[in-house]
Amino acid sequence: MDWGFWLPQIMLFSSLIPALVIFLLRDEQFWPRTILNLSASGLKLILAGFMAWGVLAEGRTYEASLPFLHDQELLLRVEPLSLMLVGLSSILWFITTIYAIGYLENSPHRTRFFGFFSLCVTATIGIALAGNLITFLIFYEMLSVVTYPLVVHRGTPEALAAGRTYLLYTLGGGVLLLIGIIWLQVLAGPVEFVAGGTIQFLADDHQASLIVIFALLIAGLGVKAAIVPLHRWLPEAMIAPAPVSALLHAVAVVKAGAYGIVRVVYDVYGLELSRDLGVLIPLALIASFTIIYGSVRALTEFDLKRRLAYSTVSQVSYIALGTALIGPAATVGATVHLIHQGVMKITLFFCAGVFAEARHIHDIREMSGVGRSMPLTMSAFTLGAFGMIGVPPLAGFVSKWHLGIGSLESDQPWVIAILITSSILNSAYFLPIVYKGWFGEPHEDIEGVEAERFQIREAPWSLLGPSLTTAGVSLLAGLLAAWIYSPLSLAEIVANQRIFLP
Amino acid sequence: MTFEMLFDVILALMLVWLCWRVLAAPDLFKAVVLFIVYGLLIALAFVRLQAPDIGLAEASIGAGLTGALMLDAVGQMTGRRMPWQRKDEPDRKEADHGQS
Amino acid sequence: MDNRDPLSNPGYLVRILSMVLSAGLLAVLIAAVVDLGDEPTGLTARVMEQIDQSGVSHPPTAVLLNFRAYDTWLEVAVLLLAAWGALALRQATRLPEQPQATSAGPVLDWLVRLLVPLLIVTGVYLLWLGTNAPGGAFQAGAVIGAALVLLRLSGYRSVGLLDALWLRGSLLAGFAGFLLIATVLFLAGWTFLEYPPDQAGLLIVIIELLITWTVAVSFVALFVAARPDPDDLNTESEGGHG
Amino acid sequence: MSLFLIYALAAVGLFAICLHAIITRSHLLRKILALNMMGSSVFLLLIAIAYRNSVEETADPVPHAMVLTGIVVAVSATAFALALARRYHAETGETELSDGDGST
Amino acid sequence: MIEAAIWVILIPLICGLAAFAIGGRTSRLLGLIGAGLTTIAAFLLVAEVWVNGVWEYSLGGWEAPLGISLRADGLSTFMIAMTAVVGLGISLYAVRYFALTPGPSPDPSAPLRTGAGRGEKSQATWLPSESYWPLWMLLWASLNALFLSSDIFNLYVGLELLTLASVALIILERERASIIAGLRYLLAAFLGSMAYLLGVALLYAEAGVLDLQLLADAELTGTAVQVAGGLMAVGLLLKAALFPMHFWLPAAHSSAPAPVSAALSALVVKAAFYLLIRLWFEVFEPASSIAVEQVIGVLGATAIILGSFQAIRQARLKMMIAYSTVAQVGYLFVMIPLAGSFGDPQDVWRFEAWTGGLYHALSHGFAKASMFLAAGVILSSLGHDRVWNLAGSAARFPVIYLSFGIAGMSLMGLPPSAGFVGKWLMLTSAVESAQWWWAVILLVGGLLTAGYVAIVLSQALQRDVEIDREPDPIPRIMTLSVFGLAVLSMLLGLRAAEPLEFLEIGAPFQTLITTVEE
Repeated sequence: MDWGFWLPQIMLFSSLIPALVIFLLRDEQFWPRTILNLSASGLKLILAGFMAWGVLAEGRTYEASLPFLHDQELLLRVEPLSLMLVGLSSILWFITTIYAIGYLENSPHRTRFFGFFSLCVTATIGIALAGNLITFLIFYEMLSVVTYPLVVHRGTPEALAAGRTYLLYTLGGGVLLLIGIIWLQVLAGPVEFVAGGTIQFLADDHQASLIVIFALLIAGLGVKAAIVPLHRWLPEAMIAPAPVSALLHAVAVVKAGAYGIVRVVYDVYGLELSRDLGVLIPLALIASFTIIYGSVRALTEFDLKRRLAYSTVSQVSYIALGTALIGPAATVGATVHLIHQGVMKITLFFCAGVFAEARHIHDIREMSGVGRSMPLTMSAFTLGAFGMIGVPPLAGFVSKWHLGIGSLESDQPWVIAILITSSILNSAYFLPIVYKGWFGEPHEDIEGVEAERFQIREAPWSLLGPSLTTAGVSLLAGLLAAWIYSPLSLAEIVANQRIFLP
Repeated sequence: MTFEMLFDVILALMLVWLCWRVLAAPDLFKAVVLFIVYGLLIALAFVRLQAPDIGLAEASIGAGLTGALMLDAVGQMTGRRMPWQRKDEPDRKEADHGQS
Repeated sequence: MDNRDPLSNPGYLVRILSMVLSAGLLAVLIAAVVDLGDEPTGLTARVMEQIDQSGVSHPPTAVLLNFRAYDTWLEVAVLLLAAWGALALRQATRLPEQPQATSAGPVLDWLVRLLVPLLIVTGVYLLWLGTNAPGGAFQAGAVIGAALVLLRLSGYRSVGLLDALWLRGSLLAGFAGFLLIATVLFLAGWTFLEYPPDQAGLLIVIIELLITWTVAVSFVALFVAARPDPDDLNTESEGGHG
Repeated sequence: MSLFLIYALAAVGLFAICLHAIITRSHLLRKILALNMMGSSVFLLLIAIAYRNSVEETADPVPHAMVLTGIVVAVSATAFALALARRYHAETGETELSDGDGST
Repeated sequence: MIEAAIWVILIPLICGLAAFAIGGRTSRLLGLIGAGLTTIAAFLLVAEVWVNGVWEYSLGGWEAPLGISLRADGLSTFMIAMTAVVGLGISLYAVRYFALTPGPSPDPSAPLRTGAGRGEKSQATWLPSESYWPLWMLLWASLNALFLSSDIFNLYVGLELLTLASVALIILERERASIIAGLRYLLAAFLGSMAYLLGVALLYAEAGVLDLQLLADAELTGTAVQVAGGLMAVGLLLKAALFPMHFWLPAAHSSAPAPVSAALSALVVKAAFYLLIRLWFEVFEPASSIAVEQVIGVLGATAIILGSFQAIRQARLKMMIAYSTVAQVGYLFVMIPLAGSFGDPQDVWRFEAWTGGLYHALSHGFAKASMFLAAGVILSSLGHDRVWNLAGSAARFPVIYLSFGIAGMSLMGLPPSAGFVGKWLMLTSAVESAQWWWAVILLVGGLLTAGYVAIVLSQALQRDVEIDREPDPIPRIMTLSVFGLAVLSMLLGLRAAEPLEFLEIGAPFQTLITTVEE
């Protein structure tokens, strides 16, 4: 059978079918569920690797199109840009599954959790592989519905309130996206993602409606990308268990929004048309405002996860900012940040989860001296924090560096000012935590006798392992950026397809 | 305006007037009786319109059976028996209905 | 009660509104009727052409039992459903006799003795007449039904004779008979509800007979089942957990 | 003023009166009564149409069949409605549907 | 070639009558056999129509104007197939439903009540579990008869049969609430039928024929036809419970037993909608005007808004779902102005709106049946269905609430459900015909639906600390049917190409469809 047609679908089914099977298992059937989870995520990892090798090394095309309506079709296509998100989510899903198994040792409703967990990944993979607007919309909306039970997993009134806000924002965004896509498809017929944009022919007589459609699309995607006026659901969704806030709210859901913006700007409108319509400047302004606002708000938060949430709000807008700048380096910076931010942020959330689970630490002020008793977790946290700030050898620096060059190429120097201030703000809200963690006096109330306090008591390996691996990956992504299979080179291939590097 | 035409006009007007009387009659029993008369007049109108068998059907079913059902219902609805009394004298209620 | 302030009492407002609505509807209907005009448009001529193959000579019976037999079939189903619904509501599986004093009064006695045989004879006559003159299954059924109701009211034994199975059987007779004949013919290759030309008349009479019996028993069942059963009522005030 | 028109107008008038009664009367029996008379008025219109469509003295049999079917259907529905109404009355003692706003 | 369409009507009738005659426990077996065979026959009909197009059949061998003819085109077979699948799900559910609920009916051992007389003992009285099956089979048969018949008077008799069967089913357990609801439904439906019949009389007087196809070819116009159309429309709108004539629906659909309310909301309401669509776009097409279509649309929009608000306000789960039906019916009628003659009547988007509305009807059928069946399980297991104290029940019936969620998704029109396909088509046609206000209504309606679905789910997902025990033992077949119907409404969303193509067979917009083809 021709792999081109079946491989993308196997990618989807490799987490859809396990999800349905998990729903039938009972909570106490630990081993069957764990084996199913791990084998499914492992299979997905291998397939992603195989496809990456196929597309990059041999230039093969994997494309599956299924009839949906008489003029629409469900199109799954694997190309460098989709590979980035596919790679990111399959790697991180594998790691987060291990983390989640450890984290939810004996909590109730694990069947429900893991079932919806794999459905979320199916949706994310679907978003990554979507070849046209309608497929993207289907998986985009599926993602918002499937994550709701995870947000309200704990069943407490606060979780339900957070769930309600989450639904309100995501469904509202979904409606804007739906009407935007329909309006666009009425004008331009079925819209496929083609590097460089496909709807240039509408430019002359549909000027006004194209701008309004762009606004609708970006607003719909902006909800998930947590752009400022639409970001309130993200900090509240931190009520969810750590694996959920780690993979979903820091990586999958937020990335879906950012990925959507990248697709719309590059593969639907195309850079030139967006510039002629003059929509890029407002996008850049909003993104910059979000970056600053997110960092400032993070300063005021003392709950660790909420601070990380606001940091995500600001970091994701780097991607939006990058897409809004016309310059090859900015595109590279934006697309590479897709991966870097994911890896770094998930490390921080893993560590936050470990602190909460092992030490019941939720507040930053309680973290003083944690480094002494949990050195490995603290070092992973430090690596992640430095990456966020953009300290040179780490991944964060690579993307910020490219964004800086990009802003110069598109002669908008004020962007550099934004980047610098945000880096300063990042360090303002991360460094105190790191300092207090390593050099602060351990609190008296950490149970145990005097000698206890300095004795190393790490979290169990199932939680520690994932945190360290993702920290290591963020370090390698920075160090080996030049390597041909690194996220940076992948980003350069993506940028090449869309803008002709001088 | 031949003689039959006059008869038909009168019959039509009577029908309309009777219908109004049935629906506006204060006493329910009187209304049902007038309803039966209305049914018969409708049957007569059918015969005038060359539909004798349908007239017969309307008379026997429309006026006859429906009228009987209505009378029986009126008997219960306006009869002396109230629901809370039904426990102690169900038989008497059945028997005396025939005469009301 | 003329002291009601016209607008405050909702009843009054509704009365005005419905009067306006009915008057408007009347005007519209009159316009439609006038617009219909006087020239004939119906299917009379077409029925006249085909009447001789229908097995009966009286046009309405032909239309009722042959050309549009499907309508009549469903209509008997409606009657069956109504009778059955009323019986189920009343939890009555049969219609036992009332313990009636035999002497229900001399005048009624005499009237019953005279009327019932007359009604039954006319009923059968109407049934037989139906094939070629005004008459038919439903009218006959209604007349016989009236006779049975009269017997029941005056305390004589009538439908009570039928035990549960017989009652269900007779309620079903009309519809099931029609269904049986039609299905057998359909399996034999005829189009559904089509009678073979030579036996059309015979089949129609059989069906009419069944329908008359069903209509008669259904009418009595409807009449008896309309009365609520005193001890099956919901006693609790609130409407149950429904 | 043909015979058809007389009875057709009468039928239409009866229909309107019955509609008014159904909406305004809240007593269940009166509603069922009005519904029945409304049915008879429609049948009168049908028979008038049959008369209009008659071809040398034989009226149109199709409306006749329709009316016969209609009469039996009307009586079945009325009987069932009466059974329900009487059961309702026996249980609650009321003769009107509780929050029945003006319309049925 | 066996005439599958005839068997689709015959089988449920035969099984229903046999179940009525024999009664007792065998009625359930007969009911199941009937359900299975009818579904097979329905899909044989689908295959037949798919292969050789529109199927026509003149009953009794008499040609159209004189005799009654049956017609199975894409639309009617689509509805028959929906009725078959939903009906099969409901039948499987009902097998164990009546055993579950401690109905008010006496257990057989109690002293038998034999009506007024004191005669000798007679067999058991009409237990709901036994008298459900014959009535359900007759309801199913009348639905199939309605979908197939193409004679306007025969449709009247079919509608009456449907109404009486529905009322008999509503009052199955003879509780006061259902008797009141049944009575109000019967009176409303009776009035609707009278209006419809008067319309039929006027139409027959004008055209002289009763057959739908001949009426459609006659291109009737004139005041009598318009008045007839108006009356028939009002009669059918009353039966389809479009706002403001929806007063009877909530009580009737919520006080009936669960399988009955599922059948009423998913199927019976659709029959009246189907008839109105067929009459509106085939017979009364030339006589209808833009103004009338917009009025119907406005009624639909008000139904969506008010119905959803009422649903959000309800304290009882079944009442909430019943009001959701009122709102979703509003959705269906918003299709009329979209597929109407607004702007250039030759445009292709009219056909898209038409298929979109019908696909929404299909998705509503599956989703609403699954929701009512789920509510039935919740009501019978918890003993109550008060929405605000469902806490912890998601732990006790996980699959039931999962199906409720999936069905909710389909009602909201979220991808990948069938509701999304319907909503997508209707929105596309709204945008193409520049009727923006309908697009806004459709979107707002989706959000409002999300409102009450989220309320139920959030209440159920709330952890009830005391009773955090294992899921209750619900008969597996009931969970299967609830989950099956919900998943079907999802799968139809993924694979919508074939059903939509199926709808094109014999659709009223033949000229437009050719433009869609190339």
